[in-house]
Amino acid sequence: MEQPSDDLLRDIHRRMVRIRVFETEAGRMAEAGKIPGALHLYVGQEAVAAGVMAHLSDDDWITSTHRGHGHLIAKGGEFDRMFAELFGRATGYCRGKGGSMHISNMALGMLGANGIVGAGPPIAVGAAFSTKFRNTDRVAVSFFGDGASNEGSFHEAANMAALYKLPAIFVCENNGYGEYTAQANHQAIVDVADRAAGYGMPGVVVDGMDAVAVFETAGAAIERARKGEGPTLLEAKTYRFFDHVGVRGMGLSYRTDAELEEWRKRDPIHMFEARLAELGVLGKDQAAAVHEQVLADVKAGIEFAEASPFPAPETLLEDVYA
Amino acid sequence: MEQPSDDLLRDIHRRMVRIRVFETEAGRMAEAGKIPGALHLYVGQEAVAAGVMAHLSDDDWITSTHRGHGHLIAKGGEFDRMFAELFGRATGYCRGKGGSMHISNMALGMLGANGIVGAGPPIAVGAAFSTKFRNTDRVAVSFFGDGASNEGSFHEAANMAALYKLPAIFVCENNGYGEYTAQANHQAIVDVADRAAGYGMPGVVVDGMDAVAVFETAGAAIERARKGEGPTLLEAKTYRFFDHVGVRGMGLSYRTDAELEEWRKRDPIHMFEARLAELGVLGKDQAAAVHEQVLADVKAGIEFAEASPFPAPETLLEDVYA
Amino acid sequence: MAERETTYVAAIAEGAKAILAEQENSFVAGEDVAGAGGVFGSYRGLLDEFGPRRVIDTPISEEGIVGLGVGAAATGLRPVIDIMFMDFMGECMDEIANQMAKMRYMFGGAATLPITVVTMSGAGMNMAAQHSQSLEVWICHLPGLKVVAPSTPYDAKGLLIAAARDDNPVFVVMNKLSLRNRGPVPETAYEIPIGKANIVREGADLTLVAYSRMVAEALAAADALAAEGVEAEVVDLRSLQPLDTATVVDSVRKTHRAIVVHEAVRFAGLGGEIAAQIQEFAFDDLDAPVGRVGAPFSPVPFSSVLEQAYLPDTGKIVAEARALLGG
Amino acid sequence: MAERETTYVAAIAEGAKAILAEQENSFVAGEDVAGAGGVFGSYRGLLDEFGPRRVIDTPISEEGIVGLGVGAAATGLRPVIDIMFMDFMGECMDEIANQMAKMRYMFGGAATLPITVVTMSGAGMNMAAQHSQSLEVWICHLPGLKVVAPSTPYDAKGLLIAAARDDNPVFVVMNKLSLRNRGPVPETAYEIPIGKANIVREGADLTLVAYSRMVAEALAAADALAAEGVEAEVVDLRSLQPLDTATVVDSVRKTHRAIVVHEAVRFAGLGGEIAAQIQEFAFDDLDAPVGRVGAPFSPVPFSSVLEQAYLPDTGKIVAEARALLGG
Ligand SMILES: Cc1ncc(C[n+]2csc(CCOP(=O)(O)OP(=O)(O)O)c2C)c(N)n1
Ligand SMILES: Cc1ncc(C[n+]2csc(CCOP(=O)(O)OP(=O)(O)O)c2C)c(N)n1
Ligand SMILES: [Mg+2]
Ligand SMILES: [Mg+2]
Repeated sequence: MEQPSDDLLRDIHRRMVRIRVFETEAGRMAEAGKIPGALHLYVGQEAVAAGVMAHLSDDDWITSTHRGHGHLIAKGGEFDRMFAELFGRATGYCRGKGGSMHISNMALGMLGANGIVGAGPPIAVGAAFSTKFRNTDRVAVSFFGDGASNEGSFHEAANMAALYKLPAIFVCENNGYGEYTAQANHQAIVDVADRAAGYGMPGVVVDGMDAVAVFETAGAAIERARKGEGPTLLEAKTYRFFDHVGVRGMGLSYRTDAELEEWRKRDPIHMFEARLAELGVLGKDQAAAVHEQVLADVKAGIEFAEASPFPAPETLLEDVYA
Repeated sequence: MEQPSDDLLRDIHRRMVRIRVFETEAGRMAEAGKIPGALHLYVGQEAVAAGVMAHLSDDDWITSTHRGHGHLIAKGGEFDRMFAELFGRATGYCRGKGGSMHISNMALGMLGANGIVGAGPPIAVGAAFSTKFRNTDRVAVSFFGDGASNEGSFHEAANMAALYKLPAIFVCENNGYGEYTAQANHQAIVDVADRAAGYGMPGVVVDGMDAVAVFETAGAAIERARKGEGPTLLEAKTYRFFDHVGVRGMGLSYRTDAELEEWRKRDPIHMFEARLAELGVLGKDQAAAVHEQVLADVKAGIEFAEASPFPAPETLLEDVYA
Repeated sequence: MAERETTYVAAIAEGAKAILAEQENSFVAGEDVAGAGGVFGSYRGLLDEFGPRRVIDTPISEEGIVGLGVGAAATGLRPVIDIMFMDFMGECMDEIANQMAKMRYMFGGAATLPITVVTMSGAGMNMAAQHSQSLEVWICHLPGLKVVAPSTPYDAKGLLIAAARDDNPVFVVMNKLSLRNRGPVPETAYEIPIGKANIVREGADLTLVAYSRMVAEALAAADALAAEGVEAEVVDLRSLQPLDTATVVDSVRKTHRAIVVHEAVRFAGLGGEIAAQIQEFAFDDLDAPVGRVGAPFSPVPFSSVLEQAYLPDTGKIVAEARALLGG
Repeated sequence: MAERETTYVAAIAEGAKAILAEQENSFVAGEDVAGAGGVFGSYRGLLDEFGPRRVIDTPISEEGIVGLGVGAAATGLRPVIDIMFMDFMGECMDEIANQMAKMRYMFGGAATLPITVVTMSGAGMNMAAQHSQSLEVWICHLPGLKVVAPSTPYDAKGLLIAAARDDNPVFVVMNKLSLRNRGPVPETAYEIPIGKANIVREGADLTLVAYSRMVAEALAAADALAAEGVEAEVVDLRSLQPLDTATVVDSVRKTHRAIVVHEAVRFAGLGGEIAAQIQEFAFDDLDAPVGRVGAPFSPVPFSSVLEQAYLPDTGKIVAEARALLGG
């Protein structure tokens, strides 16, 4: 299996930091009333998007979820146009029509965040079908949550991918909750990966807080897919540090502070930075510099967004049909 | 585990013969143009319905499929009102409104054949929820095909039943085909029972041509459910001797004669009768007498149906609302 | 004594509570209805009061949830099923259209399905294309279902209770932008009859037919029109299926002009049916074509500028009225 | 030379074949479309000719199948997706309504979805409540989709080809009772423009607006009415979304009377929209209210007696016409 080079490790780190800072600032902007609508933040889960996306090019496809910023950033999304979209501006990736729940970029191979839980996997199967049909070695990765694994759409998609041996990877980001419902209250299993056998594909569990572990297991699954050996179900155990929606959410007490603290101790970025320092790949100061640089980029992105015009009302009926 | 008494064995035999003769004659009637619409016959699969239903009372619920006559007969359905329904008469179980694909009898705990593949499992989960809610030990059994196991509805229902530990039994009648598509062309697994682990319930494979084996494994699953220990996925390997729809179907060659012959050698009724003869439970002549008696009942049922009036057109708008 | 007031969302919760209290075979099931009390707060406090046997969190499995409701109802319970956003009906239309709506008929009357489905419609909160729809025409077109759409806290509670007491499947289509609206709500378990429209303002010159949140817009439009000397009568349909054609037609016979208003996409929306019925039954009384105000033919956009341009509102109703009266 | 004739179902197969031949990125996928050639025979012979890369049997997974089509279309292919019976849309309305119809808009125009969905509507074959519906209003109400409904073999082929050449999602709603109807069908790969209605009979006294199988019933009604001295013009809509309002309204301006006919349930069916538009645009030209003929408010019954009582037909159209003319 491919061992990540030092450059690759730094690249993964950068992707994670980009997500963390973007999401943290997006949360602030929402609390300041600058981002309307529902904002589902990815903080805590960065190692999953970064570890997977480090294997992909713009020609590989991904489908995402309502919690989609992290996936888009890891796939190369630019802050300026992303903030512009969240702010509802004409310069946003979706011209202000999509917002957080539909943020997307076809040129980067990102088939959209999705407001419908479970809608992504069938679309990813279509993208995987497409790359196979055209005889390329491109893959399609579908991200979805533990909650989404109970939607029939996941079941149908997984079965079809295995049947057709499609180059699809199903990445279940198991953060332990679907909204305010703990996993134990939405399914009678512990590992979503156990579902893989029922479709005839491998199921793998990985520590979703460990970027290198994600990188390695995802690499194996993606390689398998590229070789035409079919799909894999990869379950990453992770946690979201913010609430289901926004930062503080609705103020419901469905998780204990102790649980949150336990997981925060395993902050994927802190753990990764400790490891990179140990390996001599990225020192403390260098890491700090990355954070600073990214924060500057985020601020520039916000400025761009704030300076951007709102869509003209006349554009309302555009983009309905080709 | 409960060993079937001699009486029970004879009872199971009788249920199987009732299905076989009813379906054979129904097929004839359809070919004679007396039964309109789509008729999905159960011949070949009798051991499954009979073996399961021998455990159930009228207070236990079942959901069925487009191939539903066998389930209803095994649950106690009367030939006269069943034929009347297939013939579209006012005396039918559904007053002529349902036909083959919706034949049902609430008093017998039969929640309907269903024209929608995969629609039954969620409804069975509701029935199981209901018996648990009311604190009874009644169960709900959902019959569905190998093809139906690829519908998202099955997935959602199975997960919910396991989560709530409902007294539900999912009986997959794997006859190797969904319409004209062989199992290998609709899923990448051999045993549908392998899906059970993904929901946190036991999965059991049984020879669906062996009535006693079905009786015994179903008995264990039903006992488990009655005791409040939750659902089971029971896969019965079986085969339909007629075509997907009607007797001869559309004349497509999607199964080989050799395959059909192999399975016919394991005709569930022949095998069962040989065994009963061996055990001294039911001699050849006694078995023949059962067939004869049932045939007479079937003929009487057909006569009843043919003598019955068609529904009055004025009843068209009745039964839409309570 | 001043009338007791609550919000629309509190009225829903009161209605749900009244149902659970009065019907021992009833239960509420849906995503996050128990522990969280519903993501809108519609079921707040019910888990504590009635316990996990009666108030049930489900997996994210809309087809399974509705199927559970169908099976439970057919076997003697009285489920209240929550579908968080109406947009999610796409995930469960088979259980709605082919099972819930038809089981009784297909079984020749042998099954009874006393099931209530509560769901949220409407835009205006920057929730974009998949969380803002008004898809009531899908269900109004299905024989076997009833559909109601409350415009006020009072109606939200009363129609919900009526739905749960009805022995048929009834959809109660709530509106998310109305959740914080306040209005008088009696503490008793009262019922608003399904199938009866409500004349919320009388007028002689024009009939505005509306439902759900658009009733408030129609009332505001009536105010604006009154300033121009036009007296609009406003009919709140309350019930979409069955539709109270008689009340609507009687009003139009008096006013000679009508505009149907809904937030749903205008094309092939329920407004077409209502307009068609008005001209069918009041043809000779009409002084102008029946007007319609609805959303334009696009998905719901995210950005506020676009969403406001998208939404039917007072201004658009007034403009349509002026066109009709001037024409 | 006599015109070449084929059946409606053979015309579908010819259309599908023409699409596969001319568009190398196209494929057909659905339940039993390959090995069996479709349960209605719509794709017979295509597997042999184009092989399993282009003609694909799927599991029974409607949501997965439509999702596959959406994903494949967004990434550069041109899928033709078969949904065996229109009734099964209940299983995949999310992928239809929330993904297929909206993806382009939500992405600000960045995605293009050249996807064709072929499905079968209609009753008359004793297939009962779940295999006989005409649910086109569900999809006509969804911005982002186009919907066509061929009445003849000629239109079935031409509209299917037009749908596949269109860069948008287009539903081609076929009719199962029409499958054996014969009619002229050129061998070429011709296209019938989407959005254009077809005047299939001219007349001065009354306009019958119909689509799909009801066009034949409307034509038969026009014959019967002609015997009574009433000349009916018959407009075959062909395209339901977009709707050719201009052709319909022009006709009604000439005839002063209109009846809209569809097999779908009358209440909240597309006929309401069409009637509403007619009275909106031709109000002053109408001598009578716009009539509507559609199915009554019940599920489709199984028994022939009931099914015939249920179905809109020539007799019911004539009766409605007489009521309108006599009134
Ligand atoms: C079909 C559908 N059902 C319900 C919802 C409401 N909803 C939004 S996010 C969410 C929880 C999803 O949980 P999971 O898949 O675990 O993702 P996570 O939020 O944990 O990242 C729910 C129920 C939805 N958007 N779509
Ligand atoms: C939702 C839905 N999709 C497709 C069909 C068409 N159909 C009817 S029976 C059938 C095959 C079912 O296969 P299986 O579940 O294995 O049952 P079997 O016919 O073998 O008993 C199909 C595809 C349907 N009735 N409903
Ligand atoms: Mg989760
Ligand atoms: Mg089968």
